[in-house]
Amino acid sequence: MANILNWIIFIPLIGAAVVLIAPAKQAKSIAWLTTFLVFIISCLTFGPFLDGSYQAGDYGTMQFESKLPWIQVGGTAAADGSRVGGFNINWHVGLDGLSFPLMILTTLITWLSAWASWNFEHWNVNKGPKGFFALFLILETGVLGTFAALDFFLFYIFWEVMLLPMYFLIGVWGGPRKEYAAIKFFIYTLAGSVLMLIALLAMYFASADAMGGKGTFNLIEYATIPAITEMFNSPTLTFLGWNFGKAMFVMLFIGFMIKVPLFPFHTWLPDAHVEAPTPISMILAGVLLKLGAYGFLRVCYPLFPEAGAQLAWLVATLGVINIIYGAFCCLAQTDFKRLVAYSSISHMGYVVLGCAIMTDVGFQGAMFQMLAHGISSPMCFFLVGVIYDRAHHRDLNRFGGLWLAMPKYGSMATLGFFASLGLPALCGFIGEIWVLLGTFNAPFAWAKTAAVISAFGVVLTAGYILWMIQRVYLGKLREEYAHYPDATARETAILFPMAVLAIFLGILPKYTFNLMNGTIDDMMVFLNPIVTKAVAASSIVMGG
Amino acid sequence: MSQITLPWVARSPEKLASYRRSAIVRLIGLGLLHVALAFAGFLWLEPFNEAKLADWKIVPVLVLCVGAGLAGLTLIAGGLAVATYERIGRILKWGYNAFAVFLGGVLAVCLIVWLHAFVFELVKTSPSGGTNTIPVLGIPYSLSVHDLYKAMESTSPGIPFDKNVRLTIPPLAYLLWPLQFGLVRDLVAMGGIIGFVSIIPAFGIWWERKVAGRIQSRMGPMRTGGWHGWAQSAADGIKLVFKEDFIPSGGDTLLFKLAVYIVFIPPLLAFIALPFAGAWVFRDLDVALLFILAMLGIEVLGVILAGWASNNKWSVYGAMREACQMVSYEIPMGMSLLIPVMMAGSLQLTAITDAQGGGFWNWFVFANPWCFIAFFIYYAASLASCKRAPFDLPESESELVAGFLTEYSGMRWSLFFFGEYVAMFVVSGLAVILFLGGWKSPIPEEWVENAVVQMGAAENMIGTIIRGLFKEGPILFILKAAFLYYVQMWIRWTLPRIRIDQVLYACVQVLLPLTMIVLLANTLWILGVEHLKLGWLVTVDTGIRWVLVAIGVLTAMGMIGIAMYGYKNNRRLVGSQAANQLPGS
Amino acid sequence: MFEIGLNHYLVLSALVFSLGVLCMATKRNAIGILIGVELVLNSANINLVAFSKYSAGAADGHIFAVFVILLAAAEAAIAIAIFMNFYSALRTIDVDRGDELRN
Amino acid sequence: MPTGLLILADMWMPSADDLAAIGPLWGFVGTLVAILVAALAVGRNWRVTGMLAALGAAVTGWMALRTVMSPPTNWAGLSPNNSPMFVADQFSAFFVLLVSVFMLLVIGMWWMGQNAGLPERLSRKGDSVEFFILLIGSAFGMSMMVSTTNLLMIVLAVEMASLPSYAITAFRKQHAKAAEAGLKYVLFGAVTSAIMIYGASLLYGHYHTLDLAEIGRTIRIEGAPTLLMGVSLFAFMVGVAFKVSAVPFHFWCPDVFEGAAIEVTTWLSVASKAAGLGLMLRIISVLTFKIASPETLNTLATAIAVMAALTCTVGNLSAFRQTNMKRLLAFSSIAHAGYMLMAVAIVWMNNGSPTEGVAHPAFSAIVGYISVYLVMNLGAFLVVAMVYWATGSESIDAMNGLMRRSPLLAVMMVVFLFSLVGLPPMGGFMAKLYLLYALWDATWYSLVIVAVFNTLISLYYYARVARAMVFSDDGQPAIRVPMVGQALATVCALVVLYTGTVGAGTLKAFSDDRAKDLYAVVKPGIAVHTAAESARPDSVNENGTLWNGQNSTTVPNNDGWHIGLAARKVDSDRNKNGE
Amino acid sequence: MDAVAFYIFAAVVLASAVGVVVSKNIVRTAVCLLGTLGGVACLYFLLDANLLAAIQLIVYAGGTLILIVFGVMLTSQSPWVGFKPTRGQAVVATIVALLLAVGIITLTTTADWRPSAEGPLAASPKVADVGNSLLTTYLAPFEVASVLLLVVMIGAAYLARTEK
Repeated sequence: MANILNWIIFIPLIGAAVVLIAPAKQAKSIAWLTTFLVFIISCLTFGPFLDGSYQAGDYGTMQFESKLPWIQVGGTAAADGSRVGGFNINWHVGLDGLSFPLMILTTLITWLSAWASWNFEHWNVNKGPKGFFALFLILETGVLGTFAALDFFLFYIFWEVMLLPMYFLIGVWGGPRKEYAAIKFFIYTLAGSVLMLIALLAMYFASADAMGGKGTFNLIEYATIPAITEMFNSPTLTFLGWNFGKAMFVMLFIGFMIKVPLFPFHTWLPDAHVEAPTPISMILAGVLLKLGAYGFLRVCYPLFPEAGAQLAWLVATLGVINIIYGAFCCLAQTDFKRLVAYSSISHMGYVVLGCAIMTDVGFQGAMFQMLAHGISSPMCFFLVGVIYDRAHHRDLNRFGGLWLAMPKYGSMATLGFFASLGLPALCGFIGEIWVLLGTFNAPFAWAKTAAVISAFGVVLTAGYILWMIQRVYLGKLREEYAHYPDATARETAILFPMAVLAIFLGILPKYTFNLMNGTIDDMMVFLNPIVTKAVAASSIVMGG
Repeated sequence: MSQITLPWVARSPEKLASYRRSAIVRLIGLGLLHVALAFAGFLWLEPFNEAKLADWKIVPVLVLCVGAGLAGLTLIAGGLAVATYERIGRILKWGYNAFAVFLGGVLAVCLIVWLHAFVFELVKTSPSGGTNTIPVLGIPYSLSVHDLYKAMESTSPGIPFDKNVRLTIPPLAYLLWPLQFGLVRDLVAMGGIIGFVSIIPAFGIWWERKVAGRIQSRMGPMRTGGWHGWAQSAADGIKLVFKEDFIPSGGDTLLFKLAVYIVFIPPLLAFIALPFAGAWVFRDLDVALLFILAMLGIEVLGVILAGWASNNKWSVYGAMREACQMVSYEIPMGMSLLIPVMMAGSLQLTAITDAQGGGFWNWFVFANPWCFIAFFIYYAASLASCKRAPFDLPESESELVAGFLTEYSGMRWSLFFFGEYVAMFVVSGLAVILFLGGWKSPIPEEWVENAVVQMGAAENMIGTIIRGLFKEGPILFILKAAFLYYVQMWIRWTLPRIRIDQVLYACVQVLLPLTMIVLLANTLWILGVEHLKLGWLVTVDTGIRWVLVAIGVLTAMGMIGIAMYGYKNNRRLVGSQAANQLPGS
Repeated sequence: MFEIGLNHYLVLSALVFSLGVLCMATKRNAIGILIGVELVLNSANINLVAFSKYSAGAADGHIFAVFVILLAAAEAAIAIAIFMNFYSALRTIDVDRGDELRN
Repeated sequence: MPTGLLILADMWMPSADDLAAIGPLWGFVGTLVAILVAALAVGRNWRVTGMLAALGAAVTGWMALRTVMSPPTNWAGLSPNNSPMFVADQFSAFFVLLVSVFMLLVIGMWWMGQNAGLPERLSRKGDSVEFFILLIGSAFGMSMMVSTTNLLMIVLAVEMASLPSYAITAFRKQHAKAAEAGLKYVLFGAVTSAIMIYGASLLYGHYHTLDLAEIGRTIRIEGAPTLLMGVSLFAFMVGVAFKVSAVPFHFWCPDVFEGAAIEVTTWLSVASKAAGLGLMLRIISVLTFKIASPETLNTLATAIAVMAALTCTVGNLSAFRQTNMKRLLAFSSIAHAGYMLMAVAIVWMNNGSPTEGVAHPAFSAIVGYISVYLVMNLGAFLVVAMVYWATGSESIDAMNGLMRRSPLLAVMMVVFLFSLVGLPPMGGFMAKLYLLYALWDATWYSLVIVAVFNTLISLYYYARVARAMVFSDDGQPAIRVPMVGQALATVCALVVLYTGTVGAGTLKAFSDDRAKDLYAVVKPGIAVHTAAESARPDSVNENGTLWNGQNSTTVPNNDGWHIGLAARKVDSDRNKNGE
Repeated sequence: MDAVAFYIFAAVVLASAVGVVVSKNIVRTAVCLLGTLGGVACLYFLLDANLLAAIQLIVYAGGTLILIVFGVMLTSQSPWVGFKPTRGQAVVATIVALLLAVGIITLTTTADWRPSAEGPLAASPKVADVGNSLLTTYLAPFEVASVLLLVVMIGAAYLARTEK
């Protein structure tokens, strides 16, 4: 555990234990300290990423890598200690351009939302803070572990570890329909992970076949060892009568798309957001949704590029539907939080679209959009939370002119929502435009159509955000809100880092792109030929 | 006899006399007709003619000659009996001393022994002729009448039969011929068993009443029949046959009727496996002991059903008590019976008896102290399983009216008693076979054999009789069994009835542990004496055996002494004085 | 027809078995069902003994049958005791009346 | 005087080594006797009885553990002929260990229950003698179920396990539900065991032996069993399916679980199923070992697989509507039996060529699963029991607000419940993963999918319990729970968490070690009789060519367990002469 | 002769088994069972299984059956312990049982039962054989059965005991 990454993953768990032991009054301070500590430590890992030294031109080069044997049993032992015909499961974590930015995002957002839950007593008096903060910290461990895991099995475990804390956090400390929301979230997510479990086994067995019985769960090896990639993408290998690669891709995709969430499986999200307490909504929108998209980038596309290329039309379609559908839903909302939730759906659509086209611009756009959304949406949720703390309702139509009553808060809110809108010079813009440009230039026949349709999403977004701002912050101040105090120091302090980042990302996106470009370029080395081939094949079909 | 009133007998003596006259005439007439028919058959079929023996004649000879002749003689005898029944009664009365009757019975049994042995040996050892078939039925057989005749003429070896007496009665061959078929032999044996079994309860009930009378200082039945009420059972039987058959309403009629048979048939079936002597057994089963126990066990079901079907509280109580009692006592009973089984190494009753030959000191009851105890356990348990006093809870009159018998009357009622008395004989017989040397004589067999040879009667009928009386045979068995039968009555009329909880306590808390201890101890004892041959134990064993034998001898002598004393001083007993004052005594 | 062989016993056993199953299926009385079980056990025993005589030719079948009888007795003892408990609790042994545990 | 006993005295007797080989079984019988003697000596003292039973279970467990930890040995015998009555190998020792450890835990639970002072508790303290006689009797039966390959012994063992179970189900005499549960249990049990015996009789008719190994050998030579034999085999398995409560022989399970006292329910939920599965595995492994064409028994394997899938699905779906915790857990246990049965089905399929020294994946999966299941199910029942003792209610409403009323219990219960679902990082997930791995290994993808989707649907009802504990608080007062109970539950939860995280490899290694031995009893290669005279091999089986001994120290063409038995030829000859 | 006996006993067995099924009164059912048990015992005699026949009578007819009848009587208030399956149920059950019977008969009578080489009668075991087997080959089941009976006895006694 000497590795700093391991500490980052497990400090929250230790913090959770301390929270449980310590007196209830200290829980929130401990949680704050722990998350802050994790954030600070995670900032220490900037080193190799800032100076670009992590780019070795080879996909799978990891920083802060830590590999320990975990479940290595069964079968017979090979010379290197791995098992032939048994299990090879390792504790294998590491950071690269895909996971690092998201991890930093996670530690930051978690810290901020831990701080945001300081008015715990305010939103639920009866239920002890110990449980809340312990679960909160366990959740952080789960998220960090998932981002850092390089062993698919470990990935799966951490993926599932997030489930229970989230279930209870929504279910206990949520709103009026918390139980419904919690179980809905739980079952949707578990359904996805069940498919992932099947894929996990299938891939393990396929890799074992490829490696002469020495199966592996290593995500990097899956993508880089030729024997395994051949096996995974072989046109002849089948699974239950389908092409193996396609079947795996689809199963994993469904598993991840539930988390994103993509169109048919998105319904849990508004419920969960509406019912969850503010800090949980922040985490959910800011971090948890990214896990699905991270799964696409980490697992689906590097491992099954051919299936990805062949099914790109489907993924892109879903992404476009998400963008447009989410935006339309937003237009129809009267619940402030629900609106923000649907806007998340819409924004995550860009991420999916960016992934679908499988070009470097698309991936970069998707990653950037994830980060941008990871900053803007917690900010939005917190803003909603702030006003909810005061008004105890979220009905858009009952607000009005809040800016007048709360100028500091109003400014922050405008900034946050504009970032979400995708106003140039704010973070949202870069991600969206990158994805749209990438899509427009993508080699697929349908790409331009998709780009054009998606561009309408931007318009719709602008529409609903502006309408919302107009309804809530502008206009005549209503009597009942006149006496509302402005944002407190704590609230300001929470909003401030996000506001700064939103501007920073919007103005100097280069530094952010630098963090991830190396890895995406490495990935493109083997993705590009496959995409080209797939496009060629499909155009032949289309031509013929 | 005159006291008996039959329903169809007119009240007036005149009518009675006329009925009697017409009966005599008809019987004798019919009898003569049959005899004439038989004679005609003889003339036609010529069965005496040695040269004209033929298989095809079997059926006509059996029907016409033998059947018609015997039927005619029987009818004539019946007619004569009706004509002279008063005289017969006087003749029987003349035999004031029972000994003569008894001796006659014994002689008859000896004769039956001889005949039995003869027939079966003959069939067994006869030379097999050609394969013939019965014309119509198509059943194959090996022995023709002629073969049989030849075999009889040359007298088969091993049969105690005087060679000088030539068999000159060929019809006997016709008569014996069917016996080569197993079915026929079985039927004959069954006839014998059923006959014997019907005698047991009739005799037993009379005897029980006499014993009860003597023990309670009264005479017992004295009126019906001449001598000591000998016809009492027959009279009771006739009475019961004609009594109204009462079936309670609300009960289960079918089961009410069925219960009787479930009680009454199994003890009868026990005789299938109960040997009277070496060859005197219907089926020499290798699991005879278990079979008999099973038959005794099934009886319970009938009792329960009887109680149930009577739709009467007392009946159900009685049945439940009975079931509890009999089922519980089966366990110590069965376990104590295991001890002789262990000694003999077989469940076959003939084999167990064969292991006890050579003098009464070889009887299993004296074999070792455990066997001695086991005998008494068995005897006590068998009393309970026959629901005899002191275990006659199921029918304890003072509490339950008559228990499961309450609603029964007439013939059904009597069949229950029939079953009970037969079962009494069966358990006594089992005790005799397992513990008291069965049909073996108390004195060593060589002694009898030597005596017969010295008398020069080795080959003739006298020798047969002596052997049958003193060496081995059904008579010895029946005598021994009758003694135990008598002891059962003795106990019944001596001991008071105990309570149901005491009954069950005695079984579960006393007899059962005791039997277990005895079983275990006996096993170890035999192991020590016979297998390991521990010197000290062998010595102890021999010593104890002689002590036990001495106890046995002293007991026997004491009983004989008491009986003699009683016989001699019967006039001095209170009961006799009382009896003398009774009318009709 | 007059030569009795294995098949005769097997047919008989099959019939008894079916009757036992029928009994178990149609009786609503717990003891009735138990009696059906006894029929099935008897059919199994007929099989065992017949096989022992006609095909297998060893004591195994007999021994098995002995144990089956023993088991039937043990089972009946426990079953009757439980029925009596049930009866004293619910005043019936109609299995359809035991529906307290239905959900 | 020729006495019967003399013949007996010269008969074959089991040697001391033979008797020692079935040591754990003696443990149970000895405990039984000790409790009876103690009851006679000191009267009906529930503490003495409980201590004795615990001691007996511990000793038995220790003896089983010694076998489990010793190098693989295989013993089969206790009979002078070639028909071993008992089998003692790693396989059986593992299950005996399981049963005895579980019994120890159940005794702990019972102890707490006795102290709880609830009016409707298991029994009066004075009845503990009967209770333990019955409990140990069923434990003995369950141990025997996995320690034999003889049809007669199997039937006896199943009855030995069942009959006392019927009695302890109806043990609460004043309790109408208990009586009803006992009634249903005994009726279902009697019917299935009758059908089982009928099946056994037909098997005997065709194969002329009661020895399953012999039957397996015949199948190897003759090939596929006929339709009738297949049906008979299935009928025979019905009794076992009843023990594992496989659909459609599961109807007893929820009623019995609800009606029986909670200690008894706990006991039946794991031990009975474990033994049933062990027996099923034993039958299958012995019958299908080295069968020339594995397809011959495919129909039966498919039948078991279908049964497993049904069991799983029906169990999970039926659990949805339950409001009684015990009933809910009963259906959950049916579902879990279904998961394990899936692995049984693939043992049947995967018989082609067991590799020497490599664990059978399916069996390994079952071992792992059942080990974890034991702990998590005990834990769940323990929490339900403690709530029951405190409130007198077993309904799901009694759990309401447990998070506030007894946070520790609630947290433990959450761990157990989600372990039962099969969520990481709980041991239940690892167990299920190994199971799925085995299913996949056997290429039964359909079973994998069934299992996985059952996991998904099972989530709902387990989460309902969690919901009751955490979300819905109806203001019931806080409960006091015994320290021992808290400790026991904590230990169980820690074990569950340990096996799900750090100890996952240990769990797998443990299972693999146990699973190496599945075919030992039919493999002459490592079959060594413990008896000293086993060095004199003189009975060579004509079928010995089927297995060429890999181990040079054993005699080739020698049919396994006959080695040691043949040495008693002298005895059996004398025996023959004695007839 | 044997054939006649077989047919008689088989008829008894079947008739009483049918009686068991059709009789509406549970006590009569039990009595019919006696017929079956007795008939089967007779068949055992025919099959040279004397010991088994005796055990069947002594344990089954004399013990188990009485227990059952006891149970019947102790668990009924009225003398008519009836049962009433609906007509539909009865018909369905009968059809199923008929199919079962036909199926089993077809399968068993056409199966190859591999008669033993020594011929049928040569090998039928005697009482001593059975006894020897019980104490040698089947010593283990014998002992196990004793434990079983002990446990069952205690259990049944406990359950049947009235609560004080």
